[in-house]
Amino acid sequence: MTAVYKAILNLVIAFFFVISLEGIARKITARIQRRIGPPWYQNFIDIFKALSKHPFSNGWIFDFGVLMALGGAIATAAIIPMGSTFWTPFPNTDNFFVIMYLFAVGSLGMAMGMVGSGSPWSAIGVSRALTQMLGYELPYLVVMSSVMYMYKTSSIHLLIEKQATNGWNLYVMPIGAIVAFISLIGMLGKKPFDIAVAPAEIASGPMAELSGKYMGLLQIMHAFSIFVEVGLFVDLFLGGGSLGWFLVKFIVVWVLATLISSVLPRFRIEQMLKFYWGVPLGLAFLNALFVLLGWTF
Amino acid sequence: MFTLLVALLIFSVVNYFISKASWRVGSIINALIGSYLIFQVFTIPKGTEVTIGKFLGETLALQWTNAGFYFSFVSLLVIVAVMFFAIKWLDSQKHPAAFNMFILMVTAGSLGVFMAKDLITLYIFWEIAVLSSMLIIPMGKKESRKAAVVYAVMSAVGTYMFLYGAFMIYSRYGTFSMPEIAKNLANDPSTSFKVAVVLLIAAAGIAKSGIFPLHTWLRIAHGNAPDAFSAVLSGQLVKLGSYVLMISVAVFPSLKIFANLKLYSGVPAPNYFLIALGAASIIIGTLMAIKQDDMKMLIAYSSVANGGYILVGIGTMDPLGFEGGVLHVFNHALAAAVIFMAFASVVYRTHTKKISELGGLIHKMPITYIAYLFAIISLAGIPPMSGFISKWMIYQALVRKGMFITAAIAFFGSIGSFLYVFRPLAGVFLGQLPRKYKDVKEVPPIMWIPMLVLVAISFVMGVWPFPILQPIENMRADFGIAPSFKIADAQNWLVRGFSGSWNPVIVFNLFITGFIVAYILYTLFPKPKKVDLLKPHKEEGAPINIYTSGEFIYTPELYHYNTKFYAGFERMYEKHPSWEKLLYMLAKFFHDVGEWIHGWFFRPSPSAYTFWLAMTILIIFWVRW
Amino acid sequence: MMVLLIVLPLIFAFLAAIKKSFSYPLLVTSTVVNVIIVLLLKTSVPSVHVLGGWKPPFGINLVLDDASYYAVLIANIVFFLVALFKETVGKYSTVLMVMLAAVNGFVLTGDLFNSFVFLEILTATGVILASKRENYYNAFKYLVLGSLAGSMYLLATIFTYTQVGSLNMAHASYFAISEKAIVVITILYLVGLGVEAKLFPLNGWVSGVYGGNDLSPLVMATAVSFAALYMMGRLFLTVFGGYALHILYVLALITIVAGELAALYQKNLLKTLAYSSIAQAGIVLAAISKSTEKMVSLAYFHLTNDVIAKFVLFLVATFLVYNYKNLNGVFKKHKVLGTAFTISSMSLIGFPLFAGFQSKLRMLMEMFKTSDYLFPAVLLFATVIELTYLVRWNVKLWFEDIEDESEVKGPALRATISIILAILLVGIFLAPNIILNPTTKVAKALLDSTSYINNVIASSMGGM
Amino acid sequence: MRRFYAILIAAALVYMLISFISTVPSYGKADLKERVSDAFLSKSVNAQNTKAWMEGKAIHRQPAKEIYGKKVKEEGSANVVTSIVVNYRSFDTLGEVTVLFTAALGVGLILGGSRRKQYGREANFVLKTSTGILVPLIIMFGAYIFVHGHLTPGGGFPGGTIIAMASLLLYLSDEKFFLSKASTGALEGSMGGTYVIIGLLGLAIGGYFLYNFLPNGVVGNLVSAGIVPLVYVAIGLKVGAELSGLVTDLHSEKEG
Amino acid sequence: MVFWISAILIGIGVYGLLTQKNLFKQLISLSIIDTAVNIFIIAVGYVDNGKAPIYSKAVPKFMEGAFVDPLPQALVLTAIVIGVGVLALGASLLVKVKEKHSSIDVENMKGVGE
Repeated sequence: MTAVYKAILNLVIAFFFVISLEGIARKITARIQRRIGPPWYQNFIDIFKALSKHPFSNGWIFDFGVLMALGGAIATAAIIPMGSTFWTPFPNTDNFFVIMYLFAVGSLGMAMGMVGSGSPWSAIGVSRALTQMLGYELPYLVVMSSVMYMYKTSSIHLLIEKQATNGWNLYVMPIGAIVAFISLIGMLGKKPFDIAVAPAEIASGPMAELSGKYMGLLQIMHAFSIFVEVGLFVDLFLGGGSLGWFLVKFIVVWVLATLISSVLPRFRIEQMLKFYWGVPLGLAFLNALFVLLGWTF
Repeated sequence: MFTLLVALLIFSVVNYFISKASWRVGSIINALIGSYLIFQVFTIPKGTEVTIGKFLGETLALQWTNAGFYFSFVSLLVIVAVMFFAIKWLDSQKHPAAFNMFILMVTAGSLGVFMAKDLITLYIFWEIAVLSSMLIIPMGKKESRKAAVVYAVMSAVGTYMFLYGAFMIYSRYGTFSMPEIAKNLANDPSTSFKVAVVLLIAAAGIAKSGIFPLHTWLRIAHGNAPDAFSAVLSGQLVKLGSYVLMISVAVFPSLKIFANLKLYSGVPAPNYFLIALGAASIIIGTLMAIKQDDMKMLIAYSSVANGGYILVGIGTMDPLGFEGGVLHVFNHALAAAVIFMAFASVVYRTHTKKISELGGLIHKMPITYIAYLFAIISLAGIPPMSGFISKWMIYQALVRKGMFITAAIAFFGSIGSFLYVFRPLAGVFLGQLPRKYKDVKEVPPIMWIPMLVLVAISFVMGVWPFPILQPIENMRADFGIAPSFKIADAQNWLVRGFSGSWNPVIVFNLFITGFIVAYILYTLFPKPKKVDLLKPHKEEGAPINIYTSGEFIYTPELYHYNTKFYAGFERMYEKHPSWEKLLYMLAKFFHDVGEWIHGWFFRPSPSAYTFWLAMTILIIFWVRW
Repeated sequence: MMVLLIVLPLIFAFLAAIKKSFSYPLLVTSTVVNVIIVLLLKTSVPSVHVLGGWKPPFGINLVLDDASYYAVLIANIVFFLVALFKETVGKYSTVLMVMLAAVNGFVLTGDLFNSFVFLEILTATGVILASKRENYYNAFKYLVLGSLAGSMYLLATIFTYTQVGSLNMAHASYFAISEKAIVVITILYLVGLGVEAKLFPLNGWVSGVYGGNDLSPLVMATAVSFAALYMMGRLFLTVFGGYALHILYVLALITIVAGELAALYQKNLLKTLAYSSIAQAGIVLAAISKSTEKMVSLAYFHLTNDVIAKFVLFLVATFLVYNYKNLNGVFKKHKVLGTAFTISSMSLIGFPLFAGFQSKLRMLMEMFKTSDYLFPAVLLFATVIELTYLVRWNVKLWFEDIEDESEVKGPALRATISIILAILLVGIFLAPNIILNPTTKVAKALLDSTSYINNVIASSMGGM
Repeated sequence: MRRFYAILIAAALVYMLISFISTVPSYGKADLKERVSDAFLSKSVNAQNTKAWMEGKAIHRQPAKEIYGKKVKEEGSANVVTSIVVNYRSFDTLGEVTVLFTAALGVGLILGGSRRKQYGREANFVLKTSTGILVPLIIMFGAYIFVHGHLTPGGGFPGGTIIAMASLLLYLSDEKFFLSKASTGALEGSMGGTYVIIGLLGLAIGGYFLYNFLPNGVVGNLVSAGIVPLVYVAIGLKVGAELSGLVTDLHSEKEG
Repeated sequence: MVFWISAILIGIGVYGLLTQKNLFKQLISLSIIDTAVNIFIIAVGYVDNGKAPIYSKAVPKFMEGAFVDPLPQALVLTAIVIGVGVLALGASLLVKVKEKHSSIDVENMKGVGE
């Protein structure tokens, strides 16, 4: 039963913590751009406002897609270990690939629901999002393969434990960590890689048709996604840590990503692919080679 | 067993005449026979051996093994589903009687292949399956004629290489029986012979399961075959190839045979070669599938990619990789069958298979859509469908072996599969319904029930995979691939890998929980108003209320985004080299040589004949060998 | 008795010359009678008929042993079947009778010069048949090549005579011909017989003759082809005891590849089949050239399968080609013919369930046993190409959309015979021994020159 | 260039044939003892032992003996070539006749004419007149040749050919002249039939096809050599009819 | 010497077949080859000082070496007739070829596509 409580805690933290962080990120971006920016709790306000409005539904698949997206994100967020074995809700199932693919359920649901809305903007946005996935996942997964190969496990909490004795992966395989971080920015859909959303270009892409509670639910889903993505990075490369340290590291990664993204312009879709399949992928393989040869710190 | 096969073959001819009278009766009988066969495969005790007779002084025999059972079961699932599907679907076909006959022959041939104990029996039934399927393919549209030829030729290339290999084995060991060959090969000192033989045997599998470089027939054959038969082709016949590939690496224990030829992390060099081919197929299949506008060809290319997965998995000869590869046979069979049946339903109603001509069919064919959706979830390897399990296993194996490049290609194929399965989803089912399809109806239950049944099986096996994993475990034990290691741990509800495990039930529960939580949240908040996407179809001149930068939409089909869905990505490899063209060039080359021979030796005047006669005499006289 | 096989058709042919309108009934009678005689002859194998009572090396003798019996059997049955098609035979019944006599004589004769005479009759009748349907130029080409080959054959015969001192095959077989002379003789025989046996590159005539009308392929691709290939075996195995077989082997392999490739290119159905027939002859010759009992037996087994299949294919194809302008989808109108065609072509390719499978597979196996890896490779390569064009044709004829809307009345006889033969092909797959047993005897007879000689010698001691 | 290569090839062939010739006994040095011919010449085939002869041990050397004017049991024609053609190797001749028959048949089938071709050219007086005189003589001469085939050079084939000359002459001299196909066909068919029937009679009487069942008589007499003259007469008529038919075919055209 | 003549004649015939564009000339070349072979056959049977193998009052007696080999002569008789038959067939075919293809010159023939 404790697993369930832990999972619920996961979700609660994911919700409040990440949405706050998103507000903070808006603030940071504003400051960089010499604006004052909204207060840090602005995102809570936005979500609750959205949830309370009367929405429009574009058919049952639209509803179903949103549910699937949120459901998938919730399921994934519930598995993520928060920095240590103790804060791992399901130690038998925290397999990296399970998480990655469970995570895809949310993406697929969202993509399906949004295309189901019948708006061409959404379809274009989804096609971009999927293409982008092809870009960032590849270097990320290669780096992750080398991590898992090195520690002979794909269980996240075991990886955290190994790092506790071996040192953070950030130090053990710095190249891999950097590649993973670059992929993380793509995963988060932050600035150089916000091609799928591209508000000025394709009217926020997938979100074009969202109204009222749908928007709200998807924002929540987005929060959970961020939790999963950044949380995984912290677990895998920054050695996790106790719950507090986990959150601190989380903030650091998040702020760093925000800082980077707030100064960069947007890639075009094929530029993004060429970028990811160029240096990061090459470095990822280099990293894998180092791991194979045992050239780790 | 043999009587069963013979009875099937004979009955297939009988059924032709029954079907001539009433093809619907024939197809119902077919479906019933198929269902009976499914039960039948469970009743045959493992290890049963039947001698067929003597051929060329060698005993031909059938043997019921775990592998045979597994493959037969999977095949029958697909075939029977298609048989039920065909009961209604056939009324869109010109040759229903012949279809009924040949599909039964395909069944008999395939079962024979899985039952065969020796290579010759395997070859015989293999050819029966090829022949009968080859005769079904050209029943499709115009292009399908060419498809049948390409299919036959590619298949023959593989098959005859297989035959050559089989006879090479025979000339050395004097036996065709697979267990004995396995024993002999393991003790054979000549490495080059073993490599040659194993690769020759594998060639049949390569051709049949659409592995690079013999993959090109899948596009044209699967894309143009009669729609429901594409399901059998992709779901079942291609698996014959996987079976042969499995024979060439597992039944002939490659780890033992090539013990001195280990290339990298315990994978023998020939296996590595096969894995490389599999990886190439994944890349080609994925990239080509992404850019297809023809939905059947798209899935055909996906079959290439998935064939690659199976080969990569089996080729590693790692317990997880092997089991993943074999399980992927099941997953891909079901998923591809359902997808093709869904497409067949779409074509049945709309008479087109071009994604760019379709759209919004979810409003008209929701059940087909659901079937398709779950099938692609399985195909893309997303939990909780069973497709995930096999992919997980293959990844585990690749990562554990440190085969990073292969792993990267597998990842690429997996993410690429999201792209290509989404393309028909968005283009055909979602989005805006073209006006000409406004009166399209859902297909009748006899067509959608088989799809849903297959999807349900795949789903159940995704949540509780142990029933399907058990036969594979048995197989693995038969082949001696780390038999003590238990992957499917039904007691603890765990699927184990060497590096971590996971609990499919928990994953499913989480999934459901997430969904329920989301649903609760959904119901908590205000009810939505409906935007009727079909409004312009119902009332003349009524707009739909969706966001289009400030304009009302009266012509929804123009706002349906499905042409060049991944234009940005497709543009990157527009000018890719085409293997298919290369093969056509080869064919053209032979054709040209034929023309040359014809022009030089056969067409000309008596003078030329005299010339050749004189030259022959002179050459014989002076060369005389 | 056996001489009647030659003489009866001949006398019928002469009678037909007296009263033209009797020629067709006479053809039917003579073929029927011949088939009956052949069946009756079964008991008198082996036997030798000494013509005019002049003992062997001096006079001419006919030899009926297992090999020639089998060849005669096939040839006569083929002629009987052809004779049933009154319309196809047309004015050519007398020619067919002469040809039947010539085939029988060619097969049975034990005399080299006599075989030359019959070869020439075969060529001449072949030319006449080929000229049907105004196919004159192709017939002329065949005439030139045929008589050129005849000259070579005659030269070879004379060389043999100068060496051996007689024209008798048994004597030639017995006689130890000097190394230098046998080279000459075999080269000339190879070229001379190679034309009829469709050895590349001497087979330029085949496509024009087989592809030019509706009668000549039926006879030439089956009975005559069989006789020529029988003679190939007789000469090179029995008489010259395995000399020059390696040359034959190489040429045969080239023949296979060349024939298949040319067939692949061909767009005319009859010519495609003609080239396919070349390739099959190549396979048979290659197998014969291995000169082991098994291989030779399989060669004739394969040849039998090929003859049956080709007969059906040509039977159907000639009907189609000369009745429809466009062949697309014609089998939709002629299902039975189509089925027979498909079965035969599948047999030719060597799919299981059909006779060709038995012969091809056994051949492969036998080759591997003797560790010859080249021939199987060539054979399999050829099969792939063969499959390409045969499947292409099958698909075209069955499945393409019909363009020629006219419909010719169902040819009941043609359909019956072709389907019966097609079923026979399936039957041979199931019970290959019905053909294999005789062909094994054929191989034994061909390879055992001692008993051949002894038979002939024994005949000179008196008695038929 | 083509001619050059042709010369090259022809020269190579000639070279090859000449090198082949070295295997043949040189010209004029043929040794008949080693050949079957000796037995034919001495008319002693029946006396030979096949096995021994083949082995080359026995009686290769035939004893000298008087033949002309004697009764020879085995064979009775004075012309040994004829004895070979029509008796020892009569079966070849049957084939030969068949070839000619086939050729005539084929020419008829191929040309398919049924009406005299009109050249519109009147033959001159000399030709017309001399034809009238020569035709009977020619026919008689032809008949003489084939009747005496077993005694003198010549025989059925030359005789028949000479007879055909007569019809050719008639064709040349007269635009209207036309031999009916039925008649030539009937003659050639019946004569061919006769040949075969003679052979079959031999089969019936002696047990061998073309068995010489008539007495041989004295070598050199007109009535001798058993069936040989009969066969030669049949052949002569047949060849005459065939070649005449051939001439007819070449001089005829299709109706209409 | 006679052998040489026949060999050369064969060469001439082959040369004719190879170079002549006129089909009738090819037929004639064929005939030359035939003749050459016949000459060869006859020559093979020649015996120095041998007589024609016909018994007559002048040569009533069989003696060794008295006659030339009669068998080749008999064979030649057959071969000649066969040659005649082939020639006749060929000629009649050429008549028809000329009718159908409007020429018997290989290069000018019409409708001989395939």
